[in-house]
Amino acid sequence: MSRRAPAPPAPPAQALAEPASLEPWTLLAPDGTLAEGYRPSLSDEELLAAFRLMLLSRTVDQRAFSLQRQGRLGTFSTVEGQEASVVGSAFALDPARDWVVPQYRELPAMLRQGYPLTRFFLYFRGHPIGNQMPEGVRVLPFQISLAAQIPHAVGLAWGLRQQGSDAAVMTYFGDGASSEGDAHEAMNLAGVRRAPVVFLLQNNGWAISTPVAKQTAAQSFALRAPGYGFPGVLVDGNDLFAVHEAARWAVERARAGEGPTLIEARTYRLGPHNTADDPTRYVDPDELRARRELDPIVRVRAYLRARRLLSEAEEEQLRSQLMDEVNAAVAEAEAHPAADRRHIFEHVYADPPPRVRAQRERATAGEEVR
Amino acid sequence: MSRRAPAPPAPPAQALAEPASLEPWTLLAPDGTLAEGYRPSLSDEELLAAFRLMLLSRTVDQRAFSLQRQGRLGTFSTVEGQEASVVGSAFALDPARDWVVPQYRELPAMLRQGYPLTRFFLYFRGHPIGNQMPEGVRVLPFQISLAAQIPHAVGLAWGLRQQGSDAAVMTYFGDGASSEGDAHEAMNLAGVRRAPVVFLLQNNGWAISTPVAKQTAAQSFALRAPGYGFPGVLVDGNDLFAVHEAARWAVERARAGEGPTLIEARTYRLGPHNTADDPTRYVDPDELRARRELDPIVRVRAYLRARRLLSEAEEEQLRSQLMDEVNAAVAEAEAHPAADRRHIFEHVYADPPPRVRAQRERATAGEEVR
Amino acid sequence: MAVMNMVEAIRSTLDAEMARDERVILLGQDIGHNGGVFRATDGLQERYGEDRVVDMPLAEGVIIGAAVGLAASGLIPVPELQFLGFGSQAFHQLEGQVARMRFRSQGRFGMPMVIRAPFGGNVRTPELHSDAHEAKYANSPGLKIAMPATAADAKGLLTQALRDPDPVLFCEPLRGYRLIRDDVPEGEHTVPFGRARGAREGSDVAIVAWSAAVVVAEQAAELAAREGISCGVLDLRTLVPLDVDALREAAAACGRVVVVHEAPYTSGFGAEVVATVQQEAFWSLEAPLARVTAYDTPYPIAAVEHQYLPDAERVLAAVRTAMEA
Amino acid sequence: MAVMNMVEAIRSTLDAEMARDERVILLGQDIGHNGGVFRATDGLQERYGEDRVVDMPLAEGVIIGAAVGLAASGLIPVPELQFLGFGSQAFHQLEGQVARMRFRSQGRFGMPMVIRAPFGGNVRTPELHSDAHEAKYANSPGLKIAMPATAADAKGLLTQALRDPDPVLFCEPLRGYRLIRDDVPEGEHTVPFGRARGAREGSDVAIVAWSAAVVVAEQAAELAAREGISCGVLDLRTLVPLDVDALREAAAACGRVVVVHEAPYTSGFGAEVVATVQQEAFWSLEAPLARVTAYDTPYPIAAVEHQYLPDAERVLAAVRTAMEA
Ligand SMILES: Cc1ncc(C[n+]2csc(CCOP(=O)(O)OP(=O)(O)O)c2C)c(N)n1
Ligand SMILES: Cc1ncc(C[n+]2csc(CCOP(=O)(O)OP(=O)(O)O)c2C)c(N)n1
Ligand SMILES: [Mg+2]
Ligand SMILES: [Mg+2]
Repeated sequence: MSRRAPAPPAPPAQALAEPASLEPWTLLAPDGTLAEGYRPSLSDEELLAAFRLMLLSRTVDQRAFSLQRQGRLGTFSTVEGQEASVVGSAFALDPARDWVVPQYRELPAMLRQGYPLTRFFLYFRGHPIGNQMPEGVRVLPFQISLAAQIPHAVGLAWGLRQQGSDAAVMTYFGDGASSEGDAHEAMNLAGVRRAPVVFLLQNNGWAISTPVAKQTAAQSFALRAPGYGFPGVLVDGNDLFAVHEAARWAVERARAGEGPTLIEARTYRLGPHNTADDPTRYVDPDELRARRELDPIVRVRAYLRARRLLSEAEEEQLRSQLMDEVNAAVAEAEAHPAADRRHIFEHVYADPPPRVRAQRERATAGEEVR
Repeated sequence: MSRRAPAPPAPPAQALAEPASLEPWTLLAPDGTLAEGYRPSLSDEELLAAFRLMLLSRTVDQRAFSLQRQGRLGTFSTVEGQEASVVGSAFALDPARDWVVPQYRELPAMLRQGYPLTRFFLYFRGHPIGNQMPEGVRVLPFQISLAAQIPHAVGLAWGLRQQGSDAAVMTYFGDGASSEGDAHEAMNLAGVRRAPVVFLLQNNGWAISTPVAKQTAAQSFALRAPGYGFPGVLVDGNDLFAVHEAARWAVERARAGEGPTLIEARTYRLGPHNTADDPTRYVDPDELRARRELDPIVRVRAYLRARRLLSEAEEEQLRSQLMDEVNAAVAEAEAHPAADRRHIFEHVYADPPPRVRAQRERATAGEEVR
Repeated sequence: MAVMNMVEAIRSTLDAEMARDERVILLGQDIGHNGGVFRATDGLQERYGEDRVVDMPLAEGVIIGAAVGLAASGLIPVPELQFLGFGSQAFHQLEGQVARMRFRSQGRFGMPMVIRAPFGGNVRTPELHSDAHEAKYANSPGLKIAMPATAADAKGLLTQALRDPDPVLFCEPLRGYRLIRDDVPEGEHTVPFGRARGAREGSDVAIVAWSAAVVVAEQAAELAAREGISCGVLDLRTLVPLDVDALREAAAACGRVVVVHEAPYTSGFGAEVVATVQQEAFWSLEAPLARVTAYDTPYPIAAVEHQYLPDAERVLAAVRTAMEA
Repeated sequence: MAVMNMVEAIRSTLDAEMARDERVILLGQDIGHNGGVFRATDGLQERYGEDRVVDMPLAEGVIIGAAVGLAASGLIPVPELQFLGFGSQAFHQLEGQVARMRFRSQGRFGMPMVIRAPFGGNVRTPELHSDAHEAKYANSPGLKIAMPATAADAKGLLTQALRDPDPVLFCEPLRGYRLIRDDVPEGEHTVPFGRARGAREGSDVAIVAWSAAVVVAEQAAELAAREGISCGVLDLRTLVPLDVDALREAAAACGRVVVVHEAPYTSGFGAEVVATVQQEAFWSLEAPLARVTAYDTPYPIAAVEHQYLPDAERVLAAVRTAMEA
């Protein structure tokens, strides 16, 4: 306990390594202008299709919200505010070979892969068929258990590649889900196996009422990636172009066998967590107002107008088309035969064991199950 | 599907941010010389105590190994090769206030905190008392479930601080354990709560037979820290001084309320995983030979000799003292009354519920439990 | 006495115990500023501060795992699982750590802790939110399990749990949060563990249940009464410890027993009740013991959950079968 | 026929099925180069390459979770839990994902998968390595559970499991890896699920067991025979599906039933067996059904584990009690 070096040396801390940039990558400014020298990879047709999907998503949100309030739909979560993040990334995929592994807030990505909108309404009306992806639709079911889908995505990507495919898998999860052990275990495994997977972390500022500052002390989730041996990217999640280019780059890396990428799309949840949530309890109205100014749809619209790719009148027409599309899906879902007792027993096992069969028989015969 | 930008831009990837250094921090060269300008914080007395503990650990390993081979001890894991990492870090703690939360390969750290060596032998003879830390010994029990102790350490650190203590908690885990979800969840929480905890990750190259290259694609585990908002440090785990200075720095940060630190101590497991393991199945003998050259005890010895702090004769004497100490502990453990049926029922609940009580009564009365 | 619903009883109990013992600290997802997704902790953060009502990152494993360390530090943590179904994410911490720490450390580290966890069906929650997992925890020695069926018991058992030196899994019926309303004793009120509640007297068939299934049992007893069958209802209140005496007496009194629970049939806690009763009251039994439960299928989607869970009709059918035996 | 111990039977079955179906892929900790800590996969990586015998990072959650994705991709994953006890780290993936994916996706994503998991006591493993968790998984619909007690059944059930379109938890008794040796049919050999094996004929008491506890049951039957008590031994082989017919017949034949298992008593699978038997064979029973199990305490340290687990003496005592009833 005697002689002490006057100033014991401090070790070289890895955190001192400042990352290239902690500012989200932006290509499309809020006023609709492009970054200096940037030429979008999306063709005009694709861009219009992406915008259409963003609008469709917003239309579904609004329609579904009012249906929920009328008691015609169960609790669901809107995409509102995150359309650029979901659509921009989904447009980097080829639905004929690539996969989407969703959480529950990525409807437009699922639609682009071929999930029928009617099933969305069926699902949130409480019909199990709503979570059945038709054959050929490369999407895993909605995932309610947060982060549990991330290991699935890694296994899927690894398995596809091992069977000779050049498919990429894009998995979505939230800032909240990123705290689960599953997220870590999956990303670490993906690094080891160089699995062709893109981790699309939508940081929408909230996990229900928990702000991201209580979720992690990291400056960006993208900083997690070096700890798994692959690149992390921080993008402006309200910028369709930036999200798309980052996702494209990541998908190409995946296809080329270069392994996974983590993308933090920094966006904002403009609606409640779900229709059962009351965000006025915890969201600062000024903050919300400021965030509304950054609506990703507004931004793309400004660009489209400037480029004269879509006039106000054309958009009006598009909107009414979309509303018709949504209404048709709602009508179809509402006309669908209701789920019944048999849905409790079907698809539990390929071939139900005797006990389950007996339970089914008694239940459907109206008898008691013992 | 028409116009494409010839070269879509690549996003600024966070991985491109090269960390300050991916070379382990070293202060004591393998030949026993100190880094330019470095003056150890450990006093000579402390250094001798640390060396003594390193030697004690090695002595226990050897004695226990032979006892195991004679059937006088159960399966256990040696510390051999990792003495600098364990002892260097433990010496940064104040046993009167700080805590150790171990995995199972950190006996010398536990001893320094006051865990009686006899209990170690009792534990590995299969006596439950071996895992009971005496009152005042600030150590949680051995942890067999890998990484499960890491959340405990964070909760403990947080709880102590909340109750006004300035204690630091040092938790140990391996390169293998780092892959568990628990490691991630715990480090992330520690960042959020700025818990006074030091994550001492001993990367000894192996998780049983799994080399670290199959454990993670990260270049260093220290790179995980920025993803949790606190510093990570990579040190030469066979260098008592480097480990100690890094741990000291981290403990001081913890005490000062600056939050957690992750230290990767890069070392090497010189023995088998445990006494049931046959490393010749998977360890390259050349690699092992090269690693033996870097024995952390040899390195400190060289320094002590050069500084004339411990002569060969003195060390010889020390060794025989240590052997006596170990033999005494073994004898005491072997003289300890054997565990019996009552140990099955004690300390399950503070006050056993009637069913457990009935089971105990019947069991100890030699009757059947129904 | 004051009439309260279950969530009010829970909230006021937490409040009272936090005021009484500063060591009590709550942790969970959305429990602080938001007051919990079911408002069970509403207002408590305002009252006791952010250090005692802590919004946690979204990771059940570390919510439970940190609680182990908090308990070791001298506090009494009350981790909330937002839904019992997500306790599976923390199963290793619950069965492997919380339950065993006292034993592992040979008494050095007790784990005073209450794990609050809403569960149960017929409230149209999404998948995995309704699952009744109690049987899995009952096979995990070291834990106690409380499952109140009334607001009064919610208070009494929660108070008891918070003062228990061992970890208690405290399961709260979602459906009962607002629907279950009854007289709650004011002031100090504890209900000892391991004492079932005779919710209804009866002489023909004893219906055994816990949590929200008690309500179903009572409805069935009411229907049975109209048919002239007298059913007793025994509310177990805690599964561990189990009130073996009350089970024996109920079976002896009626000779016929029906167990009702929301978990799947196979290996549900109903099996334990049946096995215990036949052991203890074999010679009194006049009919096979019946279990009316959810099916051996995963908890289904909202549209059919009411057909999945036991209801009064199904319980009544089992009661009739027992009477015919 | 060839005499093999259980680990040899398992290894050769994996080998044969990997040769037969290239979709079969093994993943786990230390299973590749090292051939598994018990050598169950010894030589398989050499034969089938690193892509089909994959050493995984130390994380049970993602070993199981990745298997879900591998199955969705068209492969037949065989994840190994190094010990069943560490399945708790993956409990959310097992009960919440693997078990439910077919149901959740309404048939689109079946989960052909075999989760291999050694377990069981009396081999002086450290804490948590011996735990018998089968009851927790049996209450998780969507899974099947196989628990062979002989080398021949290990082959037959494993082959069956590997060809089953649904996920099978395949529990292997550590103690039996080398100690259990018997004649294993050569070539194609499958044992259908849900068919118990009459391990011994008897007329007084039926002893029901699975996995290594069958050996204990047989020893007890042997001891009982010396006292003139004739015990049958029924080896369940699979818990899900459960062979209810065989249980009914055994109970009907003997009127007395003793169940033996290594898991704790309360809410162990023995409760399910008792509850099922009394439901199915109530009128044939001449004595309370007894359960001889581990105690309601955590699995203890090595020095006393043999006193914790059921042994032939304890089973014999229960048999005698049943005879006296
Ligand atoms: C494992 C698990 N724990 C808790 C919940 C309850 N829960 C549902 S959504 C949610 C917040 C999710 O936040 P985030 O991951 O950021 O996704 P977001 O809703 O913002 O899209 C929580 C806690 C759950 N569904 N799964
Ligand atoms: C959760 C869990 N999974 C698996 C095991 C089995 N196991 C015991 S030690 C070990 C390797 C541990 O490696 P590491 O964490 O690097 O520690 P080291 O032994 O190298 O000190 C494994 C897989 C375990 N004990 N706990
Ligand atoms: Mg979010
Ligand atoms: Mg290691």
